[in-house]
Amino acid sequence: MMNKVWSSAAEAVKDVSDGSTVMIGGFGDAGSPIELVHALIDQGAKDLTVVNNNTGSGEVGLAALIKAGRVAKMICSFPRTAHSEVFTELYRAGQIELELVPQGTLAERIRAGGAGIPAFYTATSVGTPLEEGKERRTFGGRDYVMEYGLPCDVSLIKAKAADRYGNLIYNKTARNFAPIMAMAAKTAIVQVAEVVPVGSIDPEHVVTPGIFVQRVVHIKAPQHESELVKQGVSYV
Amino acid sequence: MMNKVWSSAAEAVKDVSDGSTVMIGGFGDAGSPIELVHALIDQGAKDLTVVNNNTGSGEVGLAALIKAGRVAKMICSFPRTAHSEVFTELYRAGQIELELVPQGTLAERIRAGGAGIPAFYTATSVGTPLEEGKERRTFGGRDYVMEYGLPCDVSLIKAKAADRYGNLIYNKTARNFAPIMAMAAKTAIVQVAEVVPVGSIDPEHVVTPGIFVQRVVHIKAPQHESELVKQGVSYV
Amino acid sequence: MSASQTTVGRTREQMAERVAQDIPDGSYVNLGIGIPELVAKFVPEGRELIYHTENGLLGMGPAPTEDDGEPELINAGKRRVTLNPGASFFHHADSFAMIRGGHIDVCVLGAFQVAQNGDLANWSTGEEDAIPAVGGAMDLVAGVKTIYVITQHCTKHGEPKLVESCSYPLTGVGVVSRVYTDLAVIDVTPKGFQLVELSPGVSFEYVQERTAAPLLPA
Amino acid sequence: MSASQTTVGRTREQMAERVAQDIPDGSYVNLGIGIPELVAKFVPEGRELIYHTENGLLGMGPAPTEDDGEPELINAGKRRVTLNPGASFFHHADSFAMIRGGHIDVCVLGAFQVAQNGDLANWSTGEEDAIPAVGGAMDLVAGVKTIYVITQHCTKHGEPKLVESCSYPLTGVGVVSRVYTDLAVIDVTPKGFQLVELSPGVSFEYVQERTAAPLLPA
Repeated sequence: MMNKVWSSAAEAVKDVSDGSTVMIGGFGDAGSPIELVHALIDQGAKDLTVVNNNTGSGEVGLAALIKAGRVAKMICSFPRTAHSEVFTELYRAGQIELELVPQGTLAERIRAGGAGIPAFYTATSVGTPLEEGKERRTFGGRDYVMEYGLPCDVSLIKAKAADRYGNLIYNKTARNFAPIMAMAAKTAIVQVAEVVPVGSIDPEHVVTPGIFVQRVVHIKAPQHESELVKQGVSYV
Repeated sequence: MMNKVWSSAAEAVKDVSDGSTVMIGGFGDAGSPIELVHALIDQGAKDLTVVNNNTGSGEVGLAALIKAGRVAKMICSFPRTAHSEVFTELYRAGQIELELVPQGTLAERIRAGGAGIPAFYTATSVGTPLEEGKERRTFGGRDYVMEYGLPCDVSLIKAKAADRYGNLIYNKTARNFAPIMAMAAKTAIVQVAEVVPVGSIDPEHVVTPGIFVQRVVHIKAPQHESELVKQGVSYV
Repeated sequence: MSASQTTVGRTREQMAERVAQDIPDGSYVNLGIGIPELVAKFVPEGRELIYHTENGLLGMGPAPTEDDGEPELINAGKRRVTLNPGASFFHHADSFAMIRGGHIDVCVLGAFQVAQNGDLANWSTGEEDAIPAVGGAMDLVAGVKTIYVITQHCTKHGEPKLVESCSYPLTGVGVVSRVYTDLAVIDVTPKGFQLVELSPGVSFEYVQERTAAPLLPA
Repeated sequence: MSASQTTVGRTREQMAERVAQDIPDGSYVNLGIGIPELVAKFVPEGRELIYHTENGLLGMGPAPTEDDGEPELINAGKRRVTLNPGASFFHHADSFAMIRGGHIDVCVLGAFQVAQNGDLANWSTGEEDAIPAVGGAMDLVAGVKTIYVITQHCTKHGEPKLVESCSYPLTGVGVVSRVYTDLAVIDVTPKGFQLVELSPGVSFEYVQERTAAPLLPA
């Protein structure tokens, strides 16, 4: 019997190894898999390359993972955040690497990574400093740059509900990067507020088919990053 | 006020011009926009390049469009069909051109066309006769071929329901190529069995957001290709 | 020069109102963070615009009243928003397919500098010790059909933002269609900056003096 | 040679049953049109496989009874099918992202020829006047983790289908893992064809005689 539901976040992230590329879903407060990230901090994996749109907030979740010194490199579109100095300090100290990627290119690279596309062309960044090191090519009279698909070892994402096959539905703008990060991962680990019986999600409404999900963890009442930051919580 | 609902199929296809690239949704009996295709036959546009997975069935829908001599070129993955000799005869007579594309490459090219991606790489067809004329390139030790994004002038697709913004939901495997063909088109024309009020489709359940749809036609009781073929109907 | 800026020409709200007049009924619109967001408040009666936000929502409504709203219903600026009827959610790759594929009609953005050929600089001042951050700006200017810039005509220090060529790092090459400032509405044309209209009480000379490239009269 | 084929070795059903034994519990499986479809009937008790069909369905169930079913619930062979609990629908690009991205565990396909290096020919016999048609075969063999071929050991005319190198146009290069025929189960290895097991009542020599490339004994 196929059952992707794991007993705990700790169990689900147990085998993440040093040097892994880890994608972390979420955009601001929406879709941030706080409990999974905290489990990864507890687990101890280091030298990670982390993919997220930002670099976390306060000293919880991704920001805490960075502060704990586990992240060797960030791949993101916007590393400055209103409520965190964690990345900034390490970056200025030369202790963390940054690969800055335009947000849409980042999303498309992740999707390509999941779809078996090793590279594609986009007009985004042509003629800008972010074109540096990229191959330029003309199609139909317009210039484009080549970008590489971005697969990963592990994705940590958050959804609203899952069944034991790993079929997922999301909550509003918490969907953001999660469906494509699930596709891009060898091991996609999702925390859900609800585990529902197989057959209870309408096949027309499934957003992420279970084939893209390897592990489901039930986190009944997930915390919100902004509230933890407001409370001054530090997870390191 | 935004209202994409048109009065009839005839009105909706009125301005399709000779030489257009037209994508036609559907896979077998599922999702075939028969009424829109028949309206296009009545309208008379010719020298069309048509994109569909196949070449139609019997002498209705796409097969009828081909038989009427309107299609200069087919782009498809499988031009042989159980119940149609229409394409075969014209092809043997040298009266229609064929661009044979693997089904997954076809789908990805259509999606790329809609997503502003001019070209991408895939391992599909490497080392086969369908690699001919394509650029080969190695990424991470594996060989890939370059494929071009495929946008189009007009898409004719079928959905289950739409609102006046063009938000779409589909019926089961009738979804197939429709969402990506809507993306790829300058003018995406969709026939729906039901027009519903704005706000009645749950934002979590919308499959094709209205931004990808330009025209909606209400066809209350769409015909099924297989039944027409069984009845021996010929639309030419 | 800088002292006069608060009293001459349009306020931020008036600039936003002026932009709103130019966006046709039925447009799909992406509004950048900051002043561009104000545009939604001034859409003329009877026009229906549909707002896109990069983080996966079409049909975004205004901010919720007070501290209402939900933490997982936010915009690209990470502020809480509401839903208009007919909204839809989608993932980030689909969201940027809308942008990159040319499906968004109008994007309104802020600017550090706009060059007379339409080059835009709005993501980085190129300072040595700054942490670079780009977000979706480069995707928007490369993909959206029409790029409107809304900005003060000059910086706080009185330096012109409309220039012959940008000294700041570019966001995109030749992408800006029109610039709305406190002083004027100016088109980017093959011949350079073309005045469309002056703000009430502002003279052509006044604008030209504050523009670091030739301005063609209306 | 051809006369004996109906009485020696496994029937089509037995071949399908043999394949089914090798597919682990919890696999995502794509079954080609024809004999491969039979595999689903023989999955051992207690195993849960999830079937993918290219036209946008995961969790495909068996054909409906009689002439039941719906015209818009079909498989890649355009036959009516049913839904298993936990099914999902998606569009063609997502469906082939599952294939191309390596998310499908096993694909079972028919063959015209399999070469000892794993090359597969199953889409065209290369005849001059044939209408070429490829469908999703090239995508499947390029993307799915494990490709199993199920086929008669020889053609109707008694010609071996397991060969040194394919004379028919290729579907993919070095893609086949294992071949299940009426006579034997044979792995494709770096050393060539490796016998895994003989069908009941079939000798090694009998299989080797009908194989146009060296066969390594089990």
